[in-house]
Amino acid sequence: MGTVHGSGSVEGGAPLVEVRGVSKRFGGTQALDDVSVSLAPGEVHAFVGENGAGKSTLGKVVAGLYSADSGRLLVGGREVQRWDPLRAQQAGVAMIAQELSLVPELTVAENVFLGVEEHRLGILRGTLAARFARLEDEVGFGLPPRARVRELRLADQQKVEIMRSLARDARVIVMDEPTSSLTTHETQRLHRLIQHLKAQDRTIVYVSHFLDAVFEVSDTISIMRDGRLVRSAPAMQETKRSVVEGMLGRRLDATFPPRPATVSAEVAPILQVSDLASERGARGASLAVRPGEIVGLLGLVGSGRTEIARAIFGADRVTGGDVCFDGERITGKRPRDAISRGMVFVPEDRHHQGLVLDRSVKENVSLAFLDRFSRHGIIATRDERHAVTDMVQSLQMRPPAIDLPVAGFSGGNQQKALLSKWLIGQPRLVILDEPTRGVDIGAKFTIYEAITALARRGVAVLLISSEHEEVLNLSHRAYLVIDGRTRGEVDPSSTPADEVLFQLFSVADTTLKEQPA
Amino acid sequence: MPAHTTPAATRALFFVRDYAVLILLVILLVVLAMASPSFFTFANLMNIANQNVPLAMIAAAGTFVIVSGNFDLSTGAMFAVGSVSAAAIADGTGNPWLGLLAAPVICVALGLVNGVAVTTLRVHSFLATLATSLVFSAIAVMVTGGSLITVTVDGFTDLGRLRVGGVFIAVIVLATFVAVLWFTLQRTLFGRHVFAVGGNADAAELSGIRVAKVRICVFMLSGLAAGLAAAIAVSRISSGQPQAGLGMELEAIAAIILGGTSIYGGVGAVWRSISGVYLIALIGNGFDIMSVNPQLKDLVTGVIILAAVALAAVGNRRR
Amino acid sequence: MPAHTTPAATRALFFVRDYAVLILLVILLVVLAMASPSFFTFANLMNIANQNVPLAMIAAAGTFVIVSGNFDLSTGAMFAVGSVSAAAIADGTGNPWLGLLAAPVICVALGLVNGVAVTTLRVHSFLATLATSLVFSAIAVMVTGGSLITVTVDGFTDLGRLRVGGVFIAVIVLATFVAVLWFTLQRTLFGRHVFAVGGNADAAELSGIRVAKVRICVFMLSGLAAGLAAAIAVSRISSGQPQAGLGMELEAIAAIILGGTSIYGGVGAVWRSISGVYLIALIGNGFDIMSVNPQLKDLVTGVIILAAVALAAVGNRRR
Amino acid sequence: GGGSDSDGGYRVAVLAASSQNGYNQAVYQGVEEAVAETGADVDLQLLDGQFDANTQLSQLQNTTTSGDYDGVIVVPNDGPGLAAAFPLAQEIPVVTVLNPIGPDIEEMEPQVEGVVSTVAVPPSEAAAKQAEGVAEYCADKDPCKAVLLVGQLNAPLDVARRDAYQGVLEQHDNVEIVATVEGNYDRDQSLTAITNVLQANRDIDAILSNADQQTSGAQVALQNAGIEPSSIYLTGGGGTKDAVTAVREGTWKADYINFPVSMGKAAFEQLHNALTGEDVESWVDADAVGDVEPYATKETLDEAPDFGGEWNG
Ligand SMILES: Nc1ncnc2c1ncn2[C@@H]1O[C@H](COP(=O)(O)OP(=O)(O)OP(=O)(O)O)[C@@H](O)[C@H]1O
Ligand SMILES: Nc1ncnc2c1ncn2[C@@H]1O[C@H](COP(=O)(O)OP(=O)(O)OP(=O)(O)O)[C@@H](O)[C@H]1O
Ligand SMILES: [Mg+2]
Ligand SMILES: [Mg+2]
Repeated sequence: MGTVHGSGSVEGGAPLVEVRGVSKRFGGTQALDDVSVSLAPGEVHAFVGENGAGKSTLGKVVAGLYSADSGRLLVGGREVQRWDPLRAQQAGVAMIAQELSLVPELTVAENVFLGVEEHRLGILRGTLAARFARLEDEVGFGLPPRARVRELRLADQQKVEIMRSLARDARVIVMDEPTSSLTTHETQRLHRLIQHLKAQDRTIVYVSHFLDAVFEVSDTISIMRDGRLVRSAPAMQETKRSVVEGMLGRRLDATFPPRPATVSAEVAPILQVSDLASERGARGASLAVRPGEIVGLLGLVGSGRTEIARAIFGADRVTGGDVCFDGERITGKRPRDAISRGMVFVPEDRHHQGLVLDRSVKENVSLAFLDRFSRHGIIATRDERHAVTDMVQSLQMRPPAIDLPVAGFSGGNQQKALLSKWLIGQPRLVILDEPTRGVDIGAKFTIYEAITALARRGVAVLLISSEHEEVLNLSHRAYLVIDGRTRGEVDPSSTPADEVLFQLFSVADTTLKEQPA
Repeated sequence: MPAHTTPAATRALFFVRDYAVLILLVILLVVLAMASPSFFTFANLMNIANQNVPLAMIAAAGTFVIVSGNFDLSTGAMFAVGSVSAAAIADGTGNPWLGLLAAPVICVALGLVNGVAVTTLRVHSFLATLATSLVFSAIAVMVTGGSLITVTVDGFTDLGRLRVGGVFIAVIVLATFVAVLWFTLQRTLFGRHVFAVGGNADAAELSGIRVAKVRICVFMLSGLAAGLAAAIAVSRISSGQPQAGLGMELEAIAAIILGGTSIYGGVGAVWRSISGVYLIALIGNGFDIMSVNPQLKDLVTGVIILAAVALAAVGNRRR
Repeated sequence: MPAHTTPAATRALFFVRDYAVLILLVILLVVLAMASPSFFTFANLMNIANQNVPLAMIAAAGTFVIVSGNFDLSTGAMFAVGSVSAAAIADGTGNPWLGLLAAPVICVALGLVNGVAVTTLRVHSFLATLATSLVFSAIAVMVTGGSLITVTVDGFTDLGRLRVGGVFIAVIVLATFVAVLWFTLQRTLFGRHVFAVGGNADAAELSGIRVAKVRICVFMLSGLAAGLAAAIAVSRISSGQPQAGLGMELEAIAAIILGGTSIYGGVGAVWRSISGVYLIALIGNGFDIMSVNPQLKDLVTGVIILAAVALAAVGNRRR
Repeated sequence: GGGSDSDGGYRVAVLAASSQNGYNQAVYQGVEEAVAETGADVDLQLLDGQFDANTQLSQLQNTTTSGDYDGVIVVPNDGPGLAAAFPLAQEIPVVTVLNPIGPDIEEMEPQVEGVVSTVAVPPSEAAAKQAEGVAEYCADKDPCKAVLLVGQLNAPLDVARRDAYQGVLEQHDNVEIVATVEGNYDRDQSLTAITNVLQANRDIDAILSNADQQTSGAQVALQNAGIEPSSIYLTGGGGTKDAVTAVREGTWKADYINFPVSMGKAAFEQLHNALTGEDVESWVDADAVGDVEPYATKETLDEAPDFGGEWNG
């Protein structure tokens, strides 16, 4: 595949970093196959492609985390022989990894300036707070510098990653799905930041599955498919449709499948939650979900949607209120009780709460319902294999090699494994927390279809997503969530996304006013 | 940047990485067979198998502990308690089987103590079992007052010394135990849960697995192995003493890790630990039958362990 | 947070969790002072401090190893090599200081070997240092042929036995060493990087930290401590022998973890390890000065460790 | 010493190499018996050295600085290392049992100021006598194949023993040392080692071990291999009850007997002499404190039918 130089939109200066004919193989997977791209100063260069197309791998080769099997890497016009993160950093290349990579026991500020600490003769100088404050002025994320990263929620950790890449003062920053946990609002803030960096003649590599965002910020788009570069072209020459076609090799006509038929209000809810409070942050949630119904939770980051879901599922200690499932009170029971009754929970953090990364896809997918594939405690391996293969194929996971460890799969495909793990149990109620995080646009559609198919089969779905569009387009009803509490319902079919945001912010304001001090 | 590697070469590398301990075991077998005519005889190989039955049992069960992300540093002390209890009870009651049965029963109870300590105190098992091991060895000392209990009861030595068709009963017991554990780890619900707990305890909990229960079971299994091992060893030498098993916990852990089971949990296999045990055992046997200065044994063992590790590293060379 | 705990109560819980080892140390000091008039004397306290200088040094440096996510099981063996080399060199050259200096120098080199083995073989340091420890002890045996080297050179015992104003030189050396290490871990670039490597090696690598270099340095530091400890110990007993240091590696690790440093790496402090060392030392001293059956010492030590752990768990009670 | 009770009694510390070991238990028992026999008002305190040289050194320092004790009996883990505690902080008498304190493990006369008496035997001398028994048995066999089963070859004491064994046996051309293995004072390890040795050398004539536990293990190995233990020269060291029985029954040809209880008694007697200002023997030959000939064979034991060994471990 030939190289197309796509830096035309900017001054057209010599490329800062150039990748020529790079290939990289992992075991049986050709992650990169003769890929060439060049990154010009002052451009925002997007990598797009399906899950597993090789975007992260390419980013990691540029940032020195992986060494390619073959091919050349040129930085500032000179070929580099030895390349690793430190050399990359010294040459002005930094990266935000897709799978967050922070030191949990260090503080926010320590993480941000890790590796670039100011010191005199090896002794740290007390400038950390001041440096952090200066950086914070620029980015305005409002993170507490002295909090341990372990205590932050995912979105805030992602902000730490972003700040860390900025703290390197890099000329090239590879951002691998920097917004996968951020809300629209925060994404906007990042985009302004990117424009600011661009104005300083820095290069941003922007890897994202949000094509709107890609078109909003990028100057050049490189489309990848199956480890190969399809083309690099100025963003102006591309349309959303042309990009999707390049990525998938086919057309994608609709973004969302049709909404399943509305369930009558007379049907008894399978899940009835009243005034639920938990140790971790649910403060009074009341909601109901009927069989065949998709119910959304709409909230800002930190509003406590995850905490409500965890409390319902029994993952956190409940301190008040009630959960009734199928007419039975299950308040305060453990996850295994919920699972055995047919309630499942797909967590937002697939690495920490969802998957056992070192084990195979097969073992992960069957884990929660293993008793169904076993007799007297002994696993019926053939049944297991069939069921898992069917499940991952229905979600189009790639490669469909169920004996490989999950760790080796691309982010989006790991997400599919996570969904498979919970759908394989044919549950009656599915709680989905950010089910499409890191999933490509084609696969997203597959997941949406899977969700609507569930509802059509009579399964109840509780959907949490920071992409409010998802909630609004899929669900029958949606609750607004503020500060761990449910605050009224909206009708998704008639509410535009900005109206939701407006409501969330205004109710949040009144909440603040209501609470003295 | 490294040159192209063909798929065949890659496969070979992976094979070396995954089976380093087996490869070294075979190499050592061949070298010893060539070096000494007395080595590759049925009698000698049977002896090697037999001598290491106790350690192999503890390592086999220890695999579960390590795979579940834990450590059991108390196996040596449980072994001591098992040894002295078996000897004391057989000696006291005159019933050999009562004594031998007591060891595994008591040690399972001690394993339960470990499991409960680890799960309720929420402390890393390394420290918890270190503490319980002190308590257990003190118990062993108190049972005997510090001295040796010699057992002269008839039939007490059968378990440790008798053979069936040339094969030691102890070896048969080990083979059965290992087969059951192997099957349990690879093919049962419990085995899968052990892997899941070791790989990601949070995810396991959210998948409805009773993590604490799995942990407790794993420690009880380790106790069972220590007790069985003690019964066999005490029957073999027909005496129990509180220093028995000293250092055995570390030997077992070393063999497990040498086999290739990950110290971080989540990855491992029973056959690996058994290979690790016998790799080290072969070195010792070689020294004894070839009459080499025993002061060099440690040196050679250390170098061979490093070689096994280096071999496994070959396949991991590339990032 | 539990619904009904006040911030003050929460703070108290956190205090207990974070300072469990110190609290226990203080309780034990008070109990012993009340139980025996001979305990709380300058001479006795100075003795306790002095006796545990070698272990405390190894534990202080071992903190870096554990915080960096590694294990050093070879400190005992390095100590042995240091001991015999110091004795052999002092005896051979007649120069006491040359001998005493040789121990740390040689042990730093051994630490370098450990570091290189761990980083190039990409094996867990538990296994790598276990293997090198076998090699090192064999070296110690070969240096001496297994026998004892008695040093009669004048001045050789100064380091271990002399006092300055009633305070042992060894204690002063320890205090300095600990102060430097404390400062290094908390306030220097290197210390920060040790925490980062132990907390998340991938993140550290990504941040441009030379992870392998940090690991190697940490093992060299551990070697330095073992060597210094050996120099002090060998000077104190004016003889070197290859079994010196046996089991010291585990005592040091136990003290470090008892202090509250996480076995997973990324969290810990030098003062914690020193507290751990002296907590165990106080138990031993208490048994010696009070008329208690010494067979109970292990039992009591085990129970006190569990108590420390349980105390620390109080603050973590919540799910 | 400052620790005397007001009524004129004594406080004595007994520093065991390990309190959890049969030999040390027996020594302590001897001390207790001697205390009872002398009728003196003595308060005994047993300290556990945990087989750790450093621990024991600390204990010796603690007992002599605290001023709580009038005298010390010690079973050293590491005699040369313990010398570091001398000169003592306070002048109290120290009696050492089993090993001398000081740089030379063969020198029985006190090597450091403060040790008033040593109840022991030079290890090489005892080992040499054991080896002579082998040479004698081998006199009319050529070749006579011997196996050395020694404790730990990284321990100076055992290395000295091995050297003494070799020194004697090398003088006899017909005696061939076919293997030297470590028994680690453990039955099971000795069983393993001798089983392995027998694979290569089925026709051995003698096994020379420095400890009874090891010999017991070797005996099992022989039996497992179908070799009648009494058909070869099997000997050990220690004089445990099991060993004495084995020699009486002819299973073992000989045993080097120790008398830990009598040694403990002798040690206290010397300490008591020192405390009361009487004459102290600076070296008590530990081979001479027992009721029987220490280099025991079936014949010598037949002369003392009541002797059953002083300890078990
Ligand atoms: N460390 C690894 N070990 C084994 N295989 C890997 C590894 N990293 C990536 N792969 C494989 O390489 C291919 C490309 O992965 P990569 O992570 O680059 O995809 P991606 O384009 O970033 O996908 P996504 O959008 O899902 O993040 C995938 O098939 C993946 O399975
Ligand atoms: N591990 C944790 N420990 C303590 N508190 C937490 C933890 N995780 C989250 N919280 C708190 O719980 C509240 C809600 O968290 P969270 O951000 O997960 O909500 P959310 O609505 O699910 O948001 P999103 O899903 O968009 O991240 C926050 O106030 C947060 O500080
Ligand atoms: Mg990716
Ligand atoms: Mg959430």
